[in-house]
Amino acid sequence: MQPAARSYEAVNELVSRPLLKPEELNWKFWWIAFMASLAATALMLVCILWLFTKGVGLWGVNTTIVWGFAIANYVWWIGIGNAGTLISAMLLLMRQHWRASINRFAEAMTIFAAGIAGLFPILHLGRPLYFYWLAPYPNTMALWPQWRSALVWDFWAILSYILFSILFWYAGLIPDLACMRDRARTRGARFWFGVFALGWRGSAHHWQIYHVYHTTMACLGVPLVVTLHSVVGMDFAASLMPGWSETIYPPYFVVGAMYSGFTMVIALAAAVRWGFSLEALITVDHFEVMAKILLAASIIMSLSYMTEWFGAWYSGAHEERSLVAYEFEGHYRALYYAMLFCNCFLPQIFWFKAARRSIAVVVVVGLMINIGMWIERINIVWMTLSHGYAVSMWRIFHPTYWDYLLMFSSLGLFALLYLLLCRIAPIVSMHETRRLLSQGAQQ
Amino acid sequence: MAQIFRPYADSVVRVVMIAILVLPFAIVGVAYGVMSSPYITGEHLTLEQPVPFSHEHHVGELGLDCRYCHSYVEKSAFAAVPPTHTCMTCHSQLFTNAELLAPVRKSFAERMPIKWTRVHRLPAYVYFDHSVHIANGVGCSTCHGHVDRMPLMQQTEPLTMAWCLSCHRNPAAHLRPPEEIYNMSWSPPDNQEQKGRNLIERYHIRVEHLSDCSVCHR
Amino acid sequence: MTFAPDRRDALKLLAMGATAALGACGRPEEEIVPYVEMPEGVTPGVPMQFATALPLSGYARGVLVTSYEGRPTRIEGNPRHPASLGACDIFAQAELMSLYTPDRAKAVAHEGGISSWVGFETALLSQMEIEKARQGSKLTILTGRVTSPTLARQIQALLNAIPAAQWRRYEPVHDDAEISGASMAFGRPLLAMPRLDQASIIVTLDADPLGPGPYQLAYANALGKRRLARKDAAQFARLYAIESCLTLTGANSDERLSLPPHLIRAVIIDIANRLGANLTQETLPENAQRFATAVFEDLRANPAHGVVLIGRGQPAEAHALGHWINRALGAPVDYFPPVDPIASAHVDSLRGLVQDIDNGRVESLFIIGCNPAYAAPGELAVGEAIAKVPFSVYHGLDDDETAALCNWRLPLSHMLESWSDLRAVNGVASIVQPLIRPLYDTRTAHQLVALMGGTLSASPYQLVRETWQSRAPGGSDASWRQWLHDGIINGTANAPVTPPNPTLPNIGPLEAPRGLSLAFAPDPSIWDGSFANNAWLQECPKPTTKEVWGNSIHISPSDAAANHLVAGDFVTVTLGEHSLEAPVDLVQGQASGVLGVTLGYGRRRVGAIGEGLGFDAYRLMPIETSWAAQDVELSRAAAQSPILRTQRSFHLAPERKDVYPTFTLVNLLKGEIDIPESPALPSLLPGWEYESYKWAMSIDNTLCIGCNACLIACQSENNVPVVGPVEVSMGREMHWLRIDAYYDDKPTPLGFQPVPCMHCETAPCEPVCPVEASVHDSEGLNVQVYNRCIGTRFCQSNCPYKVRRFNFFGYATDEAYANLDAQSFNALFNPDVTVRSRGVMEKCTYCVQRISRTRRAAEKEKRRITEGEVVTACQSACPTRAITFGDLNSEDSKVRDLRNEPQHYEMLGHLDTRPRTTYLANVKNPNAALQGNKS
Amino acid sequence: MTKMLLAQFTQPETMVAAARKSDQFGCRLADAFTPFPVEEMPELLGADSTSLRVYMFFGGLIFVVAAYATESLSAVFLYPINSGGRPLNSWPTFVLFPFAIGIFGAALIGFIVLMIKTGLPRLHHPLFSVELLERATQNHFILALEPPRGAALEARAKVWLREAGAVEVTEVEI
Repeated sequence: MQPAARSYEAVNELVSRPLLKPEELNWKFWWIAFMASLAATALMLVCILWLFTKGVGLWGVNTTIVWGFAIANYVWWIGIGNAGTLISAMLLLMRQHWRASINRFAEAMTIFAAGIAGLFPILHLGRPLYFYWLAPYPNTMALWPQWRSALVWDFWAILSYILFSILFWYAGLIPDLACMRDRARTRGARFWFGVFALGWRGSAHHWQIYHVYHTTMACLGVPLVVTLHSVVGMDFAASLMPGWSETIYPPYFVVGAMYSGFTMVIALAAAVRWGFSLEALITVDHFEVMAKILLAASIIMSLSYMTEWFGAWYSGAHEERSLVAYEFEGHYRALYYAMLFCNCFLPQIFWFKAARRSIAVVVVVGLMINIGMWIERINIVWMTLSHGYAVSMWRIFHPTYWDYLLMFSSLGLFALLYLLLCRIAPIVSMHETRRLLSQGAQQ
Repeated sequence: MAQIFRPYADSVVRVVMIAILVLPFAIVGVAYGVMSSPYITGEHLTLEQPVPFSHEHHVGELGLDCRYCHSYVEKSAFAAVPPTHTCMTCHSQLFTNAELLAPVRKSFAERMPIKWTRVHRLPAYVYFDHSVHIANGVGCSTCHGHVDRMPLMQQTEPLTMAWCLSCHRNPAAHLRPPEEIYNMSWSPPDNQEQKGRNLIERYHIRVEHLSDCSVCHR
Repeated sequence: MTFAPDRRDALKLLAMGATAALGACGRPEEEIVPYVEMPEGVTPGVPMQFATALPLSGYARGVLVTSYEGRPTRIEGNPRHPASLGACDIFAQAELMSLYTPDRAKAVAHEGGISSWVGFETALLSQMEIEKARQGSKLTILTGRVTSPTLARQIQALLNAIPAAQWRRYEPVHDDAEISGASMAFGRPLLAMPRLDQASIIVTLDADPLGPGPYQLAYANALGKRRLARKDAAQFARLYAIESCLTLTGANSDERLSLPPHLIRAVIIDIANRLGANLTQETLPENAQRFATAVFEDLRANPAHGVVLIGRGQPAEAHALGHWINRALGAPVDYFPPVDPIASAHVDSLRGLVQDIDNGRVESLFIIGCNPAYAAPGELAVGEAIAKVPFSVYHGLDDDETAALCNWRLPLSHMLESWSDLRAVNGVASIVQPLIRPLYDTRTAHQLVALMGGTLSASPYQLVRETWQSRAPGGSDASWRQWLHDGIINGTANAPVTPPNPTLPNIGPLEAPRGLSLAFAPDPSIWDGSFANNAWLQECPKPTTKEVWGNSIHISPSDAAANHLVAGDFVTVTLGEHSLEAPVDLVQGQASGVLGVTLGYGRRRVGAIGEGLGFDAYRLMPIETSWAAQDVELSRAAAQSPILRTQRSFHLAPERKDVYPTFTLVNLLKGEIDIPESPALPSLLPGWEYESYKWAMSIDNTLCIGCNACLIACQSENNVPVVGPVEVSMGREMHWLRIDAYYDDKPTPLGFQPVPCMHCETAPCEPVCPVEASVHDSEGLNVQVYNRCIGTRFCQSNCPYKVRRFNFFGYATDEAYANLDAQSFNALFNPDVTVRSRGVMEKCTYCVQRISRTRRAAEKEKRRITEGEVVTACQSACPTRAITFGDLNSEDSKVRDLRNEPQHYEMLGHLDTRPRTTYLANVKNPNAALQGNKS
Repeated sequence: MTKMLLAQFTQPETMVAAARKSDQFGCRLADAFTPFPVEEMPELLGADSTSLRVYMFFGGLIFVVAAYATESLSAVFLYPINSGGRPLNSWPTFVLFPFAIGIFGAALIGFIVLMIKTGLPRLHHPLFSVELLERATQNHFILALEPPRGAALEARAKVWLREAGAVEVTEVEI
C-alpha cells in the first residue's frame, strides 16, 4: 500500500471520489471510451438482430466445421469470467491479501464476461428462441432436457456460476454501499446506495456472520469455478473426436481460463489505476505478482500442449497423430504458431524482474497472451473439426465479416458494462482494503 | 442526520427480494397454464363454418355411421371430410330449398369445394394416421368426444403431445374391441385394465414402440 | 388402371398441401378443402404408383411414378422394363424438377410477344397451305431421336402428304461412329449390346458402359451380376479400361490404362493383329504393350467370354474393328436393328439442314424438342442458319437458345404431362401416361404434328391408342390397361439379329498429334445440357471430381505441371479459329496430352438455375470427329477461381483401412482378409435389446459404381433442398447421402463409398444433444426430431462420419436458392417427410416414412413386416443392387447374411459406435501379370 | 427504549482494548460498529454464527437432491429415451448439474439466512438517526454499550471511555 492510501479515510476518498465527486476527475477519456463502446454495442445489437433474421448461415460455419467463432468466443469469455472468482476466492483462501484492491472489479469482470459468454451459445443456436428447452420446466410436450449432454451441464454451470457470482459480488459490495450511502451528500445517491446497502450498519454481530458467509462463499466458489471450466472443457472432451477426447481437457481448460482471465484483470487494473488515479491502491507490486502467475500458467499451458502431442504419439492412433501433424503443417498452421508464440514463448520474459515490474510490459504481454488464448480456442474448434475421422469431409473454415463483427463488438459490450459500473459502484473493495491496512499496521 | 427511509421501506425491500426469488417460478407456472389452456389448445371452441353442420342431428338423431361421410378413415391417414357429392346424395332429396344448405348446392353446381374451417388441428410435423388407430382399437369418441351430442363440431381434447402420450404410454386404459370403435357412447367397462391388456395382445400392439419419436415425427 | 379425367381436379388439392399447418399460437384459422366429387380410385393420403417411361436421348427408361392426389412426387425404376430393371438413373429421377420448374416455356410466343395457340394455328394453317402447294419442298422438321412409334407414324403420315418435306434429326450425344462402324463391318446399321453378365473379361477402349446414358442401368445391372464378391465368388469378371479421360467405367475397372485416343486406336489394332488381323501397326509404348499383352492373354484364356467395347470417341473404323475382334473372340454381344427411324448420321442430318437453309431450301422449319442452336458443334453455326428461316417454329420444354431464334415459340408438355409412347434401345415399347394435368398451356409433339397435318384438336391419347390398336386382341381395353400397368408392351422387343461375319476395316495407325488432344463427353450430371436448368442435377457431384455447378477442363497432373497450372487456374484452349477460356481441374486418371471437357454448360438461355454456369464445350466440338479433337493449343489465362466441390480431400492414407479397405479377389478367395476387427468393446453399461425390428443396411463397395442414382433418390424422397453454388462454396451442401471417392497414389480411384447415416447403436450424436432431438427408437433407428431440434450442431461436431446436415439458412423454405422457392416446387415435396426449416439439423433416416408406412400397413393386417418389404429410396434406385436394407431380426434377413461375408466391415468400427450401416469392402480383380504397371 | 452509550474510536486496537475492559465499569457490551470486521469483537460480544454453514450445507444438499431427482425422474420414469445406447440412469453424467446448482443453492440459502440472521434489509433503523454512526461505515470504530444504571456510574463510564481512547461518547435512546 502506498503512502497516499495509508489511512482508512484515504482509501475511502480514493475509491469514492469517482462516484461522489466526479467533478474532481477528468472524464474526457471515459466519454471517448463510452461512446466507442456504445457504438460497438449498437453494432453488436445489429449483428444479433441480423443473425436472428437471417440465421447462423451468416457466419463461416459449414457442414464439417459446424462450430466456429461463437464457440471460441464463448470459451474465451468464460475463461475471462473465471478469473474474477479465482482471484476473489482462491486468493482469499490462500490468504493472499494483496488481492483486496483488485478483487472487486475482477468479480464484476466475472459477471459481465460470464454473461457475454453465456450469450454466445444461445446466439450460436440454429433456433435461438428455443434455448429454454435446456431447462426442465413443465410443458405440454411432456419433454425434458437430455441430461447427458455437456451443453446441459454448461447451461447449468453457467447459470449457477453467474447467479453465484452476482451473490458473491453483491454480498461483498454491501458494506461498501453502506459507506457510499454515508458519504454521499445528494439525496438520490443516498437513496440508491441506501436501498442497495440494505441498511448495513457495520454491526459487529453482522460483520461476524457476514464474514463467515463471505469466506464460505469463497470456499464454494473455487469448486464451482473449477467445475464450470471443466464442463466447458467437457464440451469437447466428452466427445469422441480426435484431439478433443482427452482427459487432460478439464484441467487444461481451467488453467487456460485462469491464464486468459488474469491477463484481462491486468488490463483492467491498469485501466482503472490510470483512469481513477488509484496508483496508491493498485501498485506495481500487484502487477509483478500477476506477472508471476502468468509465467507459472504459461509453463502449465506449454506442458499441456506437449502432453497433447505426446498423447497423440503415444496413443498410436493414426487420426490423432495426423491431427498433430495437421496442427503444424495444415491450413491453420500460422494460427498454431501464433498461439505457441503468445502463450508459451512470450511470457518467458517474466523471468526478468524488470519486465515484471514494468506495467507497460505486463499489460502488452498480457494482451498478447489474451489474443493467444483466443487463437487457442479457435484452434481447438477448427483443427479437430477440419481434420476429423471422415477424410472425405475434411474442410476449412472461412470466417465471414459477421464472425469478426460479433466477436469484436462483444468486447464493446463488455467495455460498456464496465464503464457504466465505474460510475455506479465502487470499483475497489473498501472494507477489505481497510482491513488489509489495519493488518499491515498491526504487523 | 435524518433517516433516509421511512419504516415501510423495510417491507417494500423485503417483498421485492422475495419476489425476485418467486417470480421465475411464477412465470413458468403461468406459461404452463396458458399453454395448456383452451386459448392455445383450442378446446371447446366453436368455429364458424360455411354450413352449420350438426353432428348431433346426423349422428345422434339419424344414426349415420361415421364412415358414411368419413369414408377413408379405415384406409388412409386422413379420415377425409366428405366431398360435396356425399352431402348431395341425401340433400338432393331432403331440405332441397333450405337456406342453410345453399353453400352446399352452390358448391355442387359450380364444382367449387366448400371451404370448411379445421377444428381438430395438428402441427405439420405430426404424422397422424387415422386408419392405424381404428385398426388397433382406438375409438372415434376417445379423441373426438361425444360427437353425437355436438350441434356444432368442437374439439374436446387438448391434442397436445402430453395428451397423445398419455394414451400411447398406457393404451390399455383406452382400447376397445373392434365392434365398439364407432360406438359414440362407449365408456370403459369396470375391468378395462384387464380387457385393455387383452386387447393389446389381440391387436399385437408393441407398447414400447408407441413412445418412439419416430412414430409421429419424421 | 385408367387415368380418369376427374383425377385432374386433384391439382386443386395442391393448395391443401401447401397450406399445411404451421404450429402457432393465437390459432389462425385453417381451411379444409374437400373434393366436390371424389375422383375414382383416389384415397386421399394414400399414394399411387403409375408406370410410364422417360426418354434420354430419345430412348425409353421405364419408370414407376409415385403420385399423391394427382401430383407426381417420386420417380423410381420399373423392374419390368429392360432399360431400368427396377433401378433409376439420376436424369429420370430429376425429371420432376424439370416438370415443376417455373422457368419452363409456359405460353405461345410470337416474335418476342405473347400469342396463343389459336394465333399459332391461324398462322400455321396458312403457312401449311403454301407448303402443301409445293409438296413441302421448303419445309423441314428437326427433331431429336424419335423412338415414339406414334410420333414417327404421325410424321411419316405428314411426309406422305407433302413428300418433298424433310425430316431431319439431331441428337447431341449421338452414336454416329458406332452406327457407321457397324455398317462398315456388317453392311447394315446395327446397335451392339454386349451381354456383360455373360462376360468374364471386359475390355473397354474409350468406352464408358457404366457412365451416364440410356443404357447405363442395364449395363450396370449386368456387370453387377458378374462382380458379386461373395463367399462363393467364382463368377467375378475382370474389367479392363483403356481410356483417355477418367470415366465411371475406368474408375470401377480392375486394370486401367490412360492413353490418348490415337494410342487407344493403336491398342485396338494391336489386339486385332494378335487375333490374326494383320493390319499395319505402330509400336506401342512399353506400358501399353504390356497392358495389351495382358489383355490379350486374358481374352484368349476365356474364349467366348471376353468382349471389347469401343467408345464413341473412336472413329467408325475402330468400331468396325471392334466388331471384328468380338466376332473373333466369340464375344457375348447382341445386335439390334436401330430403333431410330432415320438412318442417316446425326451430324450429316444437321449439316444438311444448315446447307439447305443456306441454299434457301428451307422456308418453314419446325424444331421439336431439341436445341441445336446450343447443343451442336459450334462450327456448324446452326443458330445463325435458323435465324434466317422466314417461318420457324420451336416446340420445346424450355425457353432456350433455339427458341430465341425462332418466330414461333410453342411450349411443349413434359413427358409426365403427356400421352405418348417410347421405345428402349432393344425396341421394347412403353406407353407414356400423364401423371398430372399440364401445368401450363402446353401441348405435346403429337398435337403439333397433327396440327401441321391439319387436325386442330387431336387427342394424343387417341393417337397413341390408334398406334397400338392392332396389337390389342380385338382392340380390348384389357390389354391397354395391362400395358399401362406393366409399363411395357409385351412382345415389342426386337429379336437380336445374327449379323454376317464382319469385314476387316481398312484402318491403320494415326500420326501422333502435334499438340494436345481434346476429348468431349456428355456431362455426368447434366448430360448434353438439356438438364442444365435442373437444380438437383446441377448440385449432383460429378462422380470422380465431385465438382458441382459447373464444368472444368480436366488435365493430367503432368501436363498441368508442365504448364504451371493448379486446379482453378483459367486457361485458353484454342482449336482452329475457336477458343474458350475455362478453369482447369487436375484429374489423376487423365491421359497425358489429352484435355477432357464435358458438354452441357455455358447455357446462354435456359432459366434461373442453369444460365451462366461453366463453359460451352460445343463451341470447340469438331463436326467430323465429334468426340475428339486434335492439335489444340493451351495457354494460361489470368483468372483464377476455386473449383466448387462437395469433397475436398480425396487422398486416403494407407493407414486408414478403417474407412475404405480394398482387397483383391485373390485375397478374398484365399481368405486373406485383414479387416480391422471391431468387436463390441467391453463396457460396464448394460446394452439395449432390440427385440422387434432391427433395421440395418449393408452397402457393397465393390458393386457401387458411383453413379449418384442413390444420391438423387434420397434427395427426391426426403425433400432434401438444393443450396446453390455460393452455399456449396461455403461447404454447406445438404445431401443426406454422399458418395465418397477415394484415391491412393495411383491414378485410378480406390473406389466409391455411399455414406448415409450409420445409425450407430451407441450413437455419438445422441448423448450430446441437449434436447432429445437426436434419439434412438425401439427399432434401433437413430432418429432426428426436427421439431425438437434447436440447432446446437453438437451432434454433427461429434459425428465421426459427418453425415448430418444443417439448415444454415432456410434452404427448403423462404431462403431457397434462385427460384427454388417458387410455388410450383411445393408440389415436389414428399408429403410424408417434414420440410425442414432454418436452424434445424437433418440427416438420413433410413427412409423412416417408408418403414412407418409399411409398418402401419402390416399392423393393420396384424402381421410382421416381411423381408424386402421396406425398400429405401437409395436402395430402389441402385442399378447394381449395392445397397441392401432389412431387419436383422428377420429369419431370412439378407442384410444379416451380408454381415457374415469375409470382407464385411464397419466404418471406423474401432470407435465402438456399432453402426447399423455396414460395408462390404471393395474387391478388385487385378491381373497379376500387370502388377506395378499403373500409369 | 434503552439507553446506549456510543463510544467512538479511531483505531480498532483501542476499541478492542476498551471493549475488553467495559464490564469493569459496569457497562454491558452491546455491539460494535466498525468499517471492517474486527477479529476480536465476536468473541467479546459472545456471538456465534457457525450455524450459517450448516444451513448452507443443507440448503445446498436440498438443491443437489432436487436436481438429481429431476434428472433421474425425467430420464428414467417420465420419458425414458434411448440416447445413444446409454443407460437411462446415466448417473456419472448426471452429477454435474446437481453439483453446480447445489453450490448456487448453498450460496442462495446462505444469503437468505444471512439476511434473516442479520435482520437485513433494514433500511429504516433507529440507529440511522444517530449521525455518529455514519462514520462507522467509513473510518471510525464505535462501541455500543449499555451503561450501568445510575447517573453517577454512567458518568464514570463516560469518563473511563474517554480515557480508553474514545474520541467521542454519545448517549442515544434506542
